[in-house]
Amino acid sequence: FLKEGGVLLYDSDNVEPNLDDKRFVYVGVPITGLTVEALGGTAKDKGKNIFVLGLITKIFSLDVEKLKRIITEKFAGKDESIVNTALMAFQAGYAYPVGKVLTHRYQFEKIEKTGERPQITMDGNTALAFGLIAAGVRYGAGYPITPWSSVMEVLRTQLPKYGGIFVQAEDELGAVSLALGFSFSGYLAVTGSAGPGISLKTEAIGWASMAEMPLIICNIQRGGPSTGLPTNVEQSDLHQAIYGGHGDSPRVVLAASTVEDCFYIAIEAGRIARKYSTPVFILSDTSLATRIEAFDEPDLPKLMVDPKPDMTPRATHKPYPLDQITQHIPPGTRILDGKYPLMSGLEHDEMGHPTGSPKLHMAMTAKRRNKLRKLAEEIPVPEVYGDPNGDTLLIGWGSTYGPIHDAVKLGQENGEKMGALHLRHLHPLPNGLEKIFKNFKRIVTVEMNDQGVYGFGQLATILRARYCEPKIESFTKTDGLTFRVKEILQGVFPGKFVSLRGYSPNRPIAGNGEQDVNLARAESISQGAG
Amino acid sequence: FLKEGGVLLYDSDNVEPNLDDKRFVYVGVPITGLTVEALGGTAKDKGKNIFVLGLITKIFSLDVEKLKRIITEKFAGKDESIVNTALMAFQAGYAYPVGKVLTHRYQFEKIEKTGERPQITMDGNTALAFGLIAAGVRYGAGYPITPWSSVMEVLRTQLPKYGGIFVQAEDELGAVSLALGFSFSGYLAVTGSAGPGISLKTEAIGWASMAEMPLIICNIQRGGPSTGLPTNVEQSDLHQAIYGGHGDSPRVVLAASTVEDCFYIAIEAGRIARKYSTPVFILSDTSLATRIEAFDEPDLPKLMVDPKPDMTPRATHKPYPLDQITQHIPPGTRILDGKYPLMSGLEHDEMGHPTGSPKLHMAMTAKRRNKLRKLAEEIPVPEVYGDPNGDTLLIGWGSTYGPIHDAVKLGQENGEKMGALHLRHLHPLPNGLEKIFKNFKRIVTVEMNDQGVYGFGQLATILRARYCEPKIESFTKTDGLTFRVKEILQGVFPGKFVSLRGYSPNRPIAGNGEQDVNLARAESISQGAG
Amino acid sequence: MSEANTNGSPNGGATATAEAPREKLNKKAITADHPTWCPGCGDFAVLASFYKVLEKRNLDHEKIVTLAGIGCSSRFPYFVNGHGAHFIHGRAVPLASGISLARPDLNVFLFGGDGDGFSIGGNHLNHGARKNINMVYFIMDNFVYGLTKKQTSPTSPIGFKSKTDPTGAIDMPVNPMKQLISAGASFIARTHATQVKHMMEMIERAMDHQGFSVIECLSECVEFYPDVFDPADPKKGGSFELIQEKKWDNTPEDELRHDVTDELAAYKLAQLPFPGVFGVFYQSDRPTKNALEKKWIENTREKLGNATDVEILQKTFDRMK
Amino acid sequence: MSEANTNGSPNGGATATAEAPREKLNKKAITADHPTWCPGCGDFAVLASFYKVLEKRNLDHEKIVTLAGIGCSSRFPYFVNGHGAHFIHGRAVPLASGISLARPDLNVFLFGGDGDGFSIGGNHLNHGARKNINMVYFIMDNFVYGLTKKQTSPTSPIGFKSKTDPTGAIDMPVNPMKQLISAGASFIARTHATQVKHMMEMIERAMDHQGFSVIECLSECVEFYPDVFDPADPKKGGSFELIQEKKWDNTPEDELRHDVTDELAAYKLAQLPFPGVFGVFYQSDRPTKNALEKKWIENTREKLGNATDVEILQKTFDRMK
Ligand SMILES: Cc1ncc(C[n+]2csc(CCOP(=O)(O)OP(=O)(O)O)c2C)c(N)n1
Ligand SMILES: Cc1ncc(C[n+]2csc(CCOP(=O)(O)OP(=O)(O)O)c2C)c(N)n1
Ligand code: SF4
Ligand code: SF4
Ligand SMILES: [Mg+2]
Ligand SMILES: [Mg+2]
Repeated sequence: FLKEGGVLLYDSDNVEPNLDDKRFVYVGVPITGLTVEALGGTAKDKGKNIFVLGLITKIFSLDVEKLKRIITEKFAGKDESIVNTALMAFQAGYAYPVGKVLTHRYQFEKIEKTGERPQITMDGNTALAFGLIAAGVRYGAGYPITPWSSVMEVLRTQLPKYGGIFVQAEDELGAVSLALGFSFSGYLAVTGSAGPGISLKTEAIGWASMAEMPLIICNIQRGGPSTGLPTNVEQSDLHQAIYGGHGDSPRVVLAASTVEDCFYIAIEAGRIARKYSTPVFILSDTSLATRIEAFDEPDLPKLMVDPKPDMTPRATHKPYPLDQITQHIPPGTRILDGKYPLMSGLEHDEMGHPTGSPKLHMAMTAKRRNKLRKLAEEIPVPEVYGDPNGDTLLIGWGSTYGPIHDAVKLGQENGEKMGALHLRHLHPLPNGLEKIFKNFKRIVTVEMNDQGVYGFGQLATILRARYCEPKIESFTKTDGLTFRVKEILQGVFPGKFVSLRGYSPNRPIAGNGEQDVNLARAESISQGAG
Repeated sequence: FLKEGGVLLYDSDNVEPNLDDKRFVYVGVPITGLTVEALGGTAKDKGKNIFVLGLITKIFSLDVEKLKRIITEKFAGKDESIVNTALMAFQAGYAYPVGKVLTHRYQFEKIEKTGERPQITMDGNTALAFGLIAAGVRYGAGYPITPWSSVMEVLRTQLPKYGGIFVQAEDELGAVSLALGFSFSGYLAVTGSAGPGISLKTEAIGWASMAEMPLIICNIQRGGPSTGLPTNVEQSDLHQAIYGGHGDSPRVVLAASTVEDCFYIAIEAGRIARKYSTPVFILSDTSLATRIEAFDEPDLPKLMVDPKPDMTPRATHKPYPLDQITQHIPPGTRILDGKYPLMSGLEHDEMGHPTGSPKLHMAMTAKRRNKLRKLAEEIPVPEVYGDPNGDTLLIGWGSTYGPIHDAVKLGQENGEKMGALHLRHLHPLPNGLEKIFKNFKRIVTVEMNDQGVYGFGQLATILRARYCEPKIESFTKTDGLTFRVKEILQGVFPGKFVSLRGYSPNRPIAGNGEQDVNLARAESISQGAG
Repeated sequence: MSEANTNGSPNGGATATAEAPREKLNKKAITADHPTWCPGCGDFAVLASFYKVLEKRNLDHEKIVTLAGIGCSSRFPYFVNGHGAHFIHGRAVPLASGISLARPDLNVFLFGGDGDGFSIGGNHLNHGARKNINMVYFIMDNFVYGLTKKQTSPTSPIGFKSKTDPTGAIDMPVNPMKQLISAGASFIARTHATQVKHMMEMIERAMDHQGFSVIECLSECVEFYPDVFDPADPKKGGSFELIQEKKWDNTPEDELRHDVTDELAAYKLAQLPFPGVFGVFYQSDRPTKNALEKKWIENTREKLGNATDVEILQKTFDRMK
Repeated sequence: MSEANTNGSPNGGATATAEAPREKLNKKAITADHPTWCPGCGDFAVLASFYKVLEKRNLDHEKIVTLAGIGCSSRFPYFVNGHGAHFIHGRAVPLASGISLARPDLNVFLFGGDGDGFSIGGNHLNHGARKNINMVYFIMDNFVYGLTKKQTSPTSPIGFKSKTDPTGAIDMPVNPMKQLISAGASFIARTHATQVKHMMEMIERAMDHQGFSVIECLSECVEFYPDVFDPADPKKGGSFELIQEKKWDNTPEDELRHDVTDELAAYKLAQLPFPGVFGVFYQSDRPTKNALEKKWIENTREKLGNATDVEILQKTFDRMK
C-alpha cells in the first residue's frame, strides 16, 4: 500500500508500528491526544481528521487560506462554533512541529553510505529525558502538562531501570519540593513543567537559589500567557526564568537549540548544577519537544555521569563558606567535628544558621551572585555562523536555530553580508560578546515572543541592558508557529525578500496587531452564542 | 515621669496608650511581634529588651559596633548561639524603620501654628489600607506574612463598616483567586503579600493579565530571596513584579515613595486597574510599612470612589474587543442580544471563546500590550528635584525618596551640581525621560537591591534596556537597612564626602561582599554547634 | 442557593439591574459553543442535565454564573451561554468563593474534574467546605487525567495502567466522599453520568441547599478509561444502588434507612467498595460563611447608624490627628 | 522507620559511609542553637522529648534528618545538631518525601505548626498520607499563627479573637484527626506538650511504624494564646484522657477498648468535643510508597540482569536507529 521509503504518519496514541521495518519513514504523532488537548475532546468528525488535514497542510506546504475556506464551507449552516472548533483542530494540526519529515529518508540513506557514527532518531523531549539520565539524574518529580508531560512519562518509565524514581506529585508545588528533597538527599534531581506549572514553582526555586541546592528545572515553553495556547510554540518565558523569583535570587538559564542539543544541554545543566550548587533552568519548547530528528549517537561511555553521592566522612564542613562556592553534602555523611550543616531559606551564616547581620546579608548575596560571574568566565563564546563581520548579525536562542541559520545561508546567497550567533547559555551570558557585536552594523535578535512595551524581544531586552548597545534591535512574532526562513528575512530586512516563494501566515501583522484589527477579527468567527 | 513633648516608645502589641493625650509623641512599635518574628520567639532576656536597645541605638544614632561589643561581652561564656540570638534581636531593632521620630513633635507644633489642612499621623500600611478604601476597594483576600499582615488586618477590621469583606484564605494561591472572584463579581479587589507569598500568586496574576481582569496586588517588600530577612527592608522584587509571569503577560507596576504616597498610590492603582482592566502591582516595603509619618489630611469628599458596580443592561457586549480597551462587566448585567461574555485564560476571540488562530493570538497579545503603551502616554513625567541639569542625576523609586532628596540637598550645599528623579510608575515608565537624561553627565539609580551579575540595580537594568543610555549606572546595597544620606553621597561619589559625620554600617562592603570575607565572617559567630 | 436581598454587598450595588421584558429561560438561550468533547464522553450528559435544570428553574439568565478550572470537564463554561469564567487549574473554588461572598444574588455553579478538584485543588476544596461557602460544585470524576491524555489521577484505582504508571497505579486513591465529609462540606452527593434523572435531582437538591454543595458524578472518559463505570450502570449489567434516606415515619424499616445528618453513618457509606452507593451522603444546615460575614457587617453598620462611606473614613481620620 | 539495606538507591550509593569510631549519641552532640522560643512555649517540651528519644534510640548521628516549613515551631531544625533543612511554608511534606524515597537508610523527622500543616500545607499533608510515604511528622498545634503574631489558624476555635478576627473567629476549624484519618495516614496519634512521657511514647511508636506517621501535639503559645490547653492538663485542673487500646485478651473489658486498626472507630473518637482524647487513634500496616516503588525497581532490574547504566541506555539507543 505504501511504497518503500514513503512516509508513514500514524496516531502514536493508538498505533504501535513495527519500527524495525526500515522500509518506511515513521512519523508518530499523538493525534488523539493533541486533538483532545487543543479542543478539550476530539469533537467527533471536526476533530482528529481535520487535525490531520492541518498536519498535512504543513508538511506539504498546501494553501492554508484555501483549506480554511473549504472547512468553513463544509460546516457552513451548522452552529458557527462548530466551524470554529474545526478551524481550531486544523490550526492545531498546522501548528504541530513535525520537523523536516521528508528529509528523514535522506538521513537514513546517509547511515548506509558513510562510516560515521550511527544516527539515532527521537523527539526533543525524549532526547532531553535520556540526556538527564546520562547526566546522572536518577530522581525527579513532576505534574502533567503539555508539552512537558512526555519528559516525565519517559523518566517515570525509564528511571526504575537505573534504580531511580520519578514521582507524579499532587501539583507543581509538591513536585519541585519533592525534587529538592531528592537533591538534598544527594541525588541531583529534575522537575519540570510548562508556563502555568513553572509559575507555581517560583517560590521553591527561590529557596533553591537561597539554600544553594542543585536542581534542574525543565521549562518546555508553550504559547502564553496563562493557559494560553497549550499546543503552540512560543519563547516567552525567558524573562521569567531569569527574573521570576522574589528578591535577588540568582539562577542559571540554558536553552536547547536542536533535538540533539536537548540531550547535551541536559548534561551541561547537570554539570553546572553540581559544580555551582545552583538551580539550573533548561528552556525548550513545543517545537523541540515533539519534532523528530536524527543525530549522531552519543558516546555514552565517555559521557555518562555516575550519580552516586559522595558520603565519605569529613573532618569539618561549612555549607556556606564565604570564600568558596557552596558544595552540598548529603545526609548520611559523617562530620567528624560533630557540627552538622543546615540548608536554610532564611539569610544565614556560613553554617546555615539564621543571621540578622547587615554585613552577612550583603556578603551572602554577593556570594550567591558571584558564582554566576565565575560560571560566565568558563562559558565558551559561541562561534558566529556565516560572515564573521558584516552588515547584519542575527542572534537567536532555543528552537529557532534551524530557520535562523537557513536564513543566513539564503540571505548570503542573495548578497547580504550577515552572520548568526546562537546562545545556549542565557543567564549568565558568556563574556566577550561585545567583541562580536562591534563587527556588525546591525544586530537583530530573532525571537518567538512579544516586542513588549518598549519594542524589544526578551533576549534583546537583556542584551541591551547589559551592553547599552543601541544597534541591538529585535524581530519578534507571537503567532504560535515556528519561523519560516523567508519570514525571518522579510522581518529583518523590511521591504526586501518579498519575492521569495512560500506561504507566510502572519507577515501582515508581524510585530503589531493593532493596524490589522479587521484582518484578525476575520478570524473571530464564533458569533454563534459568544 | 515623661516630660511634655517627650517621645513615648511603647510595645503596641501589649500597650494601648491614650493617644488623645497630646502632650507626648507616641511611637508604637510591635516590639513583641517583631522580636518573635526576627528570632522565632522572644528568647527570654535576649529578646525584647535587646530589640529595644537596637531600636534606641538607631533613633539616637548611638555607636553600633560598641553596643554589639557590649552585648557580646554580656553573654560571653554562654553558648555562642545565645550571643548570636541577642545580636539578631539587636539588629532587628536597629533595622526597624521608626522614621524621623524626633521630628514629630515639630510637626505637631506646626499644626497649631499654620492654618493649613490638619495633619493625620499613621504608618504606611495603614495609609495604604485606607487609600484602598478611598479607592473604592471593598473586597479583598490575603494570607498573613510580614510586613504585609497589618494591611490585611486593618482591612479585615475596617471593611465591614463599609459593607465589604476581607477573607483570610488558606494560602496565597487561594487569596489571589478569591480576590479575582471579587473583581469578577464587579468589585475591584485587593490581594497582597510579601516575597514568598507574591511568588505563589504568580500564576493567577498571569490569568488576570490574560483574562484582563482588574486587580490590585500589594507587595510589601522585605529582605529576600526566599524567606530571607523577614524584618528587614529591601527593594529586590521590582524585576519579579514586571517580568515574573510566564508568557508575555503585561501588568502595571507602581511604587509608593512616602507614607502619604501609600494613600494616594492606592487611588492611582484603583484608577488604572479599572480604566485599563488590568492587574496593578503596588510596591511598598518594610520601611514604609511601619514608619509613622504625619501628612495633610486627604480631601475625602473629593477623592473617594464609589465602589458600586455598573450593572445597567447592555444591548450587546464584547469582553475582548480588538479595537478598544477591555471593560469588564459584572455578572448580573443583562445583555439584551443574549450573548454573554466569558473571561478566559486560554487565548480567545473577542467574545472570550478559545481560538487557535495565529492572527488572533498576535492581535490579542498586541492588544494586551498596547493598553500599557496607552497608559504610558498619560503618565506625567515627574519633576526633577534640585538642579534641572548638571553633573549627576540620582534616580530612585519607592521608600528611598527621603534620603535621596536629602542627599541632593546636602550634595548641593557641598557644591555638587545634582538633581533627583523619583519614579512612582515603574511599568510602564512615563514617556519622555530621555529629555531629562540628556541634561546630566551621570545618571545613577540608588536602590536597595543587588547589582546583579552585570553590575546594575534592578531599575538601572530596566532603564538601560529601554534607553541604551550608557550614562546610566547604579549605586546599590543589600544590608537590609534604610539608606543614610551620607551613605548615598559616599556611594555615588566614591572618595568624596568621607569626612561627613554619622555612622554607616555597610560602607566597607557596599556593592560587593567578596573583598571582605573576613569582615563579614567576623559577623558569623555561631560556631557553637553550627 | 442565591438570595433575593443583597444587603451583603456595598450600597446594595448588586441589585442595580434595571428590568427589561424577559421570556422564560429556554435551552437555546443558555446554549453556547457546541461541546468539543469526544463522542460518548460522560460529560455530555452532565451538560444536558444542567440545561434541563436551568430551564425548569427558570433562573434570571444574567444571574447564572458558570465557572471552572482546567480539564476536559472544565471546558464546561464555554458550552453554557451566561456570565462565566474559565480559570486556572485547581483554583476555581476560591474564585467561586469570592463571587459567592460578594454577590448573594447570583447562582454560582462550579464545574471540574477529579484532578482539578482532588489533586491540585484539594486544599481549596477542603477549606471551601470547612468555611461552608455557598455554591454548587459539580465534580466530573472519570478516574483519569483526560485533557492531558491519560495520566494517573488521584481517583485512579490501584492497577490502572496510565502514561505515568505503565505497570499500573500503585498509590491508594483519594476517597472523594470521605474527604468531603471530614472536610465539612454541608451537602454531599454522588451520582452517575448515565442516570440523568438522578443527576438532575441531585443538582436541584444542591441548588436548594444553602452552603458548600458538592456532587461527585462518575463520568466516563471513553477515550482514555472506557467502561470503568459499567459496574454501576444497569444497562451494562451493573447495579446503580441508591441510598435509602430516612422518611422519619418511625416504621421499623425506617430504622435501617440512612440519616443524611449523621456524619458517622455517611462516613460508613463512604467505606463501601467500588462502585458503592449513590444519592445524598450527608447534609447539614450549619451557617454559611456568607451568612456569618453578613451578620458581622450588619452588626457593624448598625452601630454606625446610616453614615456614608466618606463620613465613616473621616471619623477614623479624625482620631489620627 | 529507616531501613538497613538501601537497594532502593542507585548503586547502593547511600551506604557509602566509611566507619570511624563513634561513641553513644548524647544530648550534647545533638544540641545546636539555644532555642529562641518564648519562655514557657510548649515547643520546648517537644524538643526535650525529641532529644531524649534520640539518645535512647542511639541512632547514627549522620542519619538523623530534621526538616521543617516556616513558623515558630518550624525553627526546630536550628535547635537540633544534625543534617537538616529549613524549607518554605507548607511544603515540607513533599521535601521530606523526596528524602525518604531516595534514602531509606535515613531517619526523616519533620516538624511544623498547625498553619504550616493544615492551612497552606493541607494538600501535601493529604497526599503524603494517601501515598503513605515513610516519615515521622510532628505537628505542634497551638491553635494560632505564632510567628506572624496572632492571626486565626485553621485550628483556632470559633470565637477566638485574633488580629484577623477582631470580633472572634467565625469559620469552623479543621479537625486534624478527621483529616488525617480520611486522608489515609497510617499512624495517627495525639498528645500534649505538658505530658512528656506520653509524648516520648508516641514518638517512639511513630518511629517504629513503617509509613506516614503523624503526631498532633497540643503545644501552647504562651504569647498569643495562653492557657488554651489547660482543659487537658491535670496540673491546671483539666483531664488528660487516654485512649484505652485493645489488649486482645478477650476479656469483657477489652470489648470496650479501642481497636487502632478500626478506621470508623477512630473517626468516632475524632468526633469527641475539645479537649478530646489522647494516644493512638489509628494505625494500619498497608504498604508504603517507599516499598512499592522499590518493588517496581527490583522487578525491573531483575529483568535487566546486572547490566550497567551505560549498557541499559545503549540498548535503548540501539532500538532508535
Ligand atoms: C498549573 C497547571 N498544571 C497542569 C496543567 C495541565 N492540566 C490541564 S487539565 C489537567 C488535569 C485534567 O484532569 P481532570 O481535572 O481530571 O479533568 P478531565 O480532563 O479528566 O476532565 C492538567 C494536569 C495546567 N493546565 N495547569
Ligand atoms: C508563602 C508564605 N506565606 C506566609 C508566610 C508567613 N508565615 C510564616 S509562619 C506562618 C504561620 C505560622 O503559624 P504555624 O504554622 O501554626 O506555626 P507557629 O508559628 O504557630 O508555630 C506564616 C503565615 C511565609 N513565610 N511564607
Ligand atoms: S478525553 Fe475523555 S474526558 Fe476528555 S472529552 Fe474525551 S472522553 Fe471526555
Ligand atoms: S510566639 Fe508562641 S509559638 Fe512562638 S515561640 Fe512564642 S510562645 Fe511559642
Ligand atoms: Mg479526570
Ligand atoms: Mg500555630
